[in-house]
Amino acid sequence: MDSHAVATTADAHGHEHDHPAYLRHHFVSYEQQTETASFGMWLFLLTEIMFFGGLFTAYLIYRNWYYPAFVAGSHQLSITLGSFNTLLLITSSFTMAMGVWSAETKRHKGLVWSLIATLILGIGFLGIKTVEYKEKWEKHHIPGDTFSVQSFVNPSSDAEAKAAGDKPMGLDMARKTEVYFSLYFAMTGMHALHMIIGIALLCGMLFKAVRGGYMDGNIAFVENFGLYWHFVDIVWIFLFPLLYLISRHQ
Amino acid sequence: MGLSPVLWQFLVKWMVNFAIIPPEASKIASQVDALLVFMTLVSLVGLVLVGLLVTAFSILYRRDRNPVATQIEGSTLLEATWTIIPLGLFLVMFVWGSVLYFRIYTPPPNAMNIYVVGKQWMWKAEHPGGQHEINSLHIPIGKPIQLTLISQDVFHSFSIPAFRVKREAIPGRYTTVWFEATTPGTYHLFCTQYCGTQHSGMIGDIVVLTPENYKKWLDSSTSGVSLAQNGERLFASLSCNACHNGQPDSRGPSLANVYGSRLTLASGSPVLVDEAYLRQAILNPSAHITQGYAPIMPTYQGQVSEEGLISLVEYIKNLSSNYRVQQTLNTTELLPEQPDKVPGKTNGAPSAGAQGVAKP
Amino acid sequence: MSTIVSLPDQSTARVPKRNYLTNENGLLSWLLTGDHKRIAILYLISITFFFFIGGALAGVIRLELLTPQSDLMAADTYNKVFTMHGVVMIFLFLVPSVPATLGNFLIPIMIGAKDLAFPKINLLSWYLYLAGGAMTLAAMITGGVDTGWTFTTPMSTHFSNTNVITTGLAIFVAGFSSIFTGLNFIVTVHRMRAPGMTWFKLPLFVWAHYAASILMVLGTPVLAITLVLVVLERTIGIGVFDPTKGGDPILFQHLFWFYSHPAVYIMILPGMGVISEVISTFSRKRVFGYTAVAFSSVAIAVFGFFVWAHHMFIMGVSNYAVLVFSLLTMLVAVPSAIKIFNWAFTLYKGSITFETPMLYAFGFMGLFTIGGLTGVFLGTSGTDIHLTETYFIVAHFHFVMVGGMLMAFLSGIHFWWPKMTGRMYPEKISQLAAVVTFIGFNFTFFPQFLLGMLGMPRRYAAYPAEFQVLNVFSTAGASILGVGYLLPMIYLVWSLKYGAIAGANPWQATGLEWQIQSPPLTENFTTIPVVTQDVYDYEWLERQKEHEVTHVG
Amino acid sequence: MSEEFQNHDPNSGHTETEQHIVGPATYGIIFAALLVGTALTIGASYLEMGAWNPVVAILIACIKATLVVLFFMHIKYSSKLMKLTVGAGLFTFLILVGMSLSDYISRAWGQW
Ligand code: HEA
Ligand code: HEA
Ligand code: HEC
Ligand code: CUA
Ligand SMILES: [Cu+2]
Repeated sequence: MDSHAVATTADAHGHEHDHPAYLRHHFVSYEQQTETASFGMWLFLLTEIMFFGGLFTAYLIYRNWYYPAFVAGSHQLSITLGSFNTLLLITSSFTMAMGVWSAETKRHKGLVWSLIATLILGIGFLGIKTVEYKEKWEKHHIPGDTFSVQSFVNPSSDAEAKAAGDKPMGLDMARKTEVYFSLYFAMTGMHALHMIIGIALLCGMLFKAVRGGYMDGNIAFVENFGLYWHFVDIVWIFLFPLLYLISRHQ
Repeated sequence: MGLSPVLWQFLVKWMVNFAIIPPEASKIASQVDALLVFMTLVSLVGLVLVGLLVTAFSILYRRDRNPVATQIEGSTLLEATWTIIPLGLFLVMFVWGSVLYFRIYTPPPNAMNIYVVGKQWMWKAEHPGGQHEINSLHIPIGKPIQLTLISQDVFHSFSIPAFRVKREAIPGRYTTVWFEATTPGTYHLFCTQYCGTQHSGMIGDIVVLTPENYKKWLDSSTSGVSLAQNGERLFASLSCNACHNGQPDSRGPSLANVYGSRLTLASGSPVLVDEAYLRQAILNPSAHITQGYAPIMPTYQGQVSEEGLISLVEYIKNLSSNYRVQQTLNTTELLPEQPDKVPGKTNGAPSAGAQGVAKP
Repeated sequence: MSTIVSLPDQSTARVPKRNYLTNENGLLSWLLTGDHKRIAILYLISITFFFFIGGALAGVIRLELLTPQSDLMAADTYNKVFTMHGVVMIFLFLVPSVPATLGNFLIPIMIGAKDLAFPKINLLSWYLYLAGGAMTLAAMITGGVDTGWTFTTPMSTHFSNTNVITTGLAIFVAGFSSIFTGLNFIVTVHRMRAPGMTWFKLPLFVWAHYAASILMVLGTPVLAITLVLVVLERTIGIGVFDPTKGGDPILFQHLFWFYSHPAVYIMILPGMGVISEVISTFSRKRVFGYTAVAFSSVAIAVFGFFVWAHHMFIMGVSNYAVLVFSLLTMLVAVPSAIKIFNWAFTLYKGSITFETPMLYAFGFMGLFTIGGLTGVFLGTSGTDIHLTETYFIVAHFHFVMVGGMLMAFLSGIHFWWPKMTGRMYPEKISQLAAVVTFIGFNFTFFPQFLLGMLGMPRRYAAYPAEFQVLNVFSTAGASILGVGYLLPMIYLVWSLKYGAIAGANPWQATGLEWQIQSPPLTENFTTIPVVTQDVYDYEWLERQKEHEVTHVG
Repeated sequence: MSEEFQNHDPNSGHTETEQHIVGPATYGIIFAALLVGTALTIGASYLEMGAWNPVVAILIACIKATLVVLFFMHIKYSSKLMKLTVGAGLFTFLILVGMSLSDYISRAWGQW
């Protein structure tokens, strides 16, 4: 019974070595456990890529079909708010990265403050998003029964369209802006949903960090949350030019 | 004890009528069947081969006969063989099948066009002469026939097993298929794409007639107004001729001979004007601006039904000079009131002045 | 006929007292378990439940089709029945069938690990599955759905007034269960292998699951977002798939089949893994061309992503795209052919016995070959025009899914039953069941090929009278098939109490799972094994014989 | 996804590699680069470049995303397996988008 897999001894758990309390029983070492967790996280992010992939496919097709509608729709979005939000999100990604670094180097204060900053920036992002959504709601740009093409067939009636110098659009093309806004809401909505989930997790993590958590070297959660947060950031890095910046010169 | 009489009756009927392939009633059918037979043979060979190997080895090397197995790693040569041979056979099928596919979906230029509109749950065919029929299609033998299909609601699929053809009717887009019937008779027409409650009721007959009988049928079921004539009325009543009047100063381009030509769009890309393009030009004009014209044409979305569009398309297709348009222009008020002849066997399709204006 | 079964002396043998089943007691110890083996059992019970629901619905379908008219029920009801049959069978039975039960149970043991990488996620995936199942049942009870399992738009978004939303969300939730299972497997295979367990010492079962997991992880999310869009379209009326708003209904098909074609390989690959193990064991031989079989699994997984539009040949995709997708379909068929021939040649110079798992495996080989080759008929664009949307397709996919995967599932359940429960199933009656299933199956589904050739459309509640004879055959066959499936249900339960004690390795198989006691301990291995022997190393096993396996509990 | 078995670690049950810690300096530089990238995208969208506008926008976004993946997400310092995993995700994503688009693009070529 030397080198093969036969259960011979009754020593069920093999507690001969001393391992940290957070090492799960089925792992050999802590390295194995963290590597496993981060690999799992990355696979999860792959599913997220594919999840957004469906939306991006739809976006690319309709953008090519209904380019004028997409331009006009895009002019309805505020570049200022969009850019500011991009700034917030990138900064939050940075603070999150700093948070991971603080945890790695066991800086308690650093971790707590980084997480707080990330939290505030994330909430700020959602706040601005809400403002933007609200404006769409008021202008009847939410797809569905109440959708109105007024801003596009008659741009002079609409401040944003006028500012962007839009020309009146044929009714048929104007109606296609509904496709644009469908995608806008589907994509930013899914993104916002991910932000909300992220913020919920962040709160829990902050709570633990404040009470001295993550200082014992068991920082897999912080690292993996960081991956998630950066991923959400990347999605936005693409959404911003695709949705806000279609043909601003005109 | 014997078989129950009911079952017996079945079996007899079955033995008498046993068929594994529907009748071959179109030119393409025998070609498709040739490929089917080829594939069946290859498959049988493959299946028998696998079956033989398994059975033979099971007999030869069962434990009773061969108590100790001989370990074999594998054999690159053998494995290459059974990679390459099936691959080769599959590729033959692919090439052969693709040739057929392109043949079935590329109508010859001289084909006679019949429009088919699918809706929950019936098929409506519109012959160029204005004959409408529902859940049936009368066609002559010996003449290539192209179907231009569209659906008014969900996906349907126009399937004629005896012809080995089938094509999806898609909402919002024309699709085409063609065939040339060879044998007079009545064949099944099925809707094969699941389309809701009465999907299995969306069936009908394909009636293949000799040319003489077809002519008789045409005459007996004509409503007196051809598709193009109906289109002409629509053209007038929707005031298309306000812009497309062929005058040098007209706001819209002349539509005479536009069908089949190549236009250059404002974006610079060329397009071939076919039925689908004409339909799009009416519904989504601003997506297809012709070079040199302002995007002023209004959309007719929601104002014309699919049947109406078909009439308009057919009218524009047949427009070889602007003479008719100008005539229409002068008599706009009169035309829509033109009395209808009593429709023949049009299955009670309503016959207003110009058919196809969408009801509010 | 001789047999390789070697059971311990029944008069002295006992099922080990300490094992994963007896380790803890009480309902909660099951509902909160992190043990992959217990979760596998939970899955086994739930998928069996759904299989019988799906099977009952199939029975209703066949009864309705006994006569040409829709006399048993209204067309509407029929539509709901086959939709539910498809949804339940695919998402709640076949997709989780082998991976979530046998895969869950065996993968950690086969690679010498104590558990899957993420036990809690594994449990979560079962709860998600249950939630999805419950929602499906709720949708079914409160009026059903009538869109077909393919949810074709705009039918599903605007024209059906049934429970599309509930069902869509149910599949969404069940989809995440499948994603988590796949994710867990990939991580486990990469990270948890025992020392010495290299990639090419992995059993082919593990390779097959690894390949299927790739498909689950990368394919399922696309279905998820597609369903979300369908639900949004129904609720608030966004216009991504709506032709009246400028959306393209064909885009839905692209996205749906981007998942659902790979999904058919999710459904078959784990079954192929089972067949590799079974054929090797009962012919006492290493699988012929191990590497080729392993790589062909991965090739199927990778190429599986390139062929989805072969479900849309007549739906208005561009003809050039048809050309490309048809060609790629031919390519993806080849790795399956490789596997079939490699299995056949595994028998060559083997020492073959014919226990139940092997009979099912033979059934698999024959039926899957037929199903696969008729798949090639459909992948050939010219003939697909005639055959698509007819009973030919119905026959094709039942041959691969029922004749292929279900046979493989039954094969695997019988094969590993002694390991999972510590007891043998009764051999004679189970061989009978295997034969009955095979006969019933052919009776049920072979006539459907003929029906399809003749042009009978699928999803028809009523059909022209001339098709009746073949339909009667099919219905008659289905009743035989039903008996064939009920039998194992009965005798397997019976064997839990009365079956012979199996001992650790009744089949004299080489996998690591056979080297530990049956049923295994909760922690699988008391010490992590160091793997030195090769995979399917029967000589190593012979050498081991003298150290007869003992049990711990 | 499919290739990683070729360069596996036979002892992957015991990966003992010490984790590389990325420090604030790197993060700072990347952060700055991302800000610059954002500014560039916005600027570029006001320039008239015809068909190049979307290309430039996507290109900058890709660069930004790559930076985030490599440094914020530590892929530059991770094992080959991780790199392959990211690559596999990207590849499948491109298959989904690319092969779907191939249908839409080639629809315009012929009468179909
Ligand atoms: C387990 C599930 C499963 C599997 C494994 C397969 C495998 C295959 N399927 Fe199937 N398929 C389905 C489940 C499956 N399918 C389902 C559910 C549908 C219908 C969905 C719906 O519309 O509801 C469907 C529909 C479907 C279609 C769409 C038809 C249509 O809608 O018009 C096509 C078209 O190409 C197709 C093709 C194939 C091919 C080429 C394979 C190949 O992978 C098969 C490869 C195998 C072999 C080829 C056999 C082995 C070969 C040999 C032993 C060699 C023989 C020797 C010689 C040739 C010498 N399938
Ligand atoms: C894993 C997948 C799977 C499995 C196992 C099966 C199993 C069976 N299927 Fe199914 N089937 C599908 C997947 C599957 N099917 C799918 C995806 C569709 C397409 C749906 C769609 O179009 O949307 C379909 C469609 C489909 C149709 C076509 C319907 C139509 O297009 O109109 C038919 C018709 O014969 C059919 C029959 C059967 C039969 C006879 C079985 C038999 O193998 C089942 C045998 C099992 C039993 C008979 C159970 C035994 C136990 C009992 C019977 C308990 C008794 C209890 C009571 C009666 C209360 N199936
Ligand atoms: C207000 C004027 C106007 C009216 C009314 C109008 N059109 Fe047009 N139409 C145009 C102009 C301008 C173009 C060219 C620019 C474009 O393609 O949009 C055009 C283009 C077309 C084309 C594309 C062919 C080509 O050469 O570009 C078709 C077909 C067409 N119109 C049909 C119709 C039909 C049918 C109607 C009535 C139902 C109609 N039009 C009503 C102005 C009009
Ligand atoms: Cu129309 Cu089915
Ligand atoms: Cu497929």
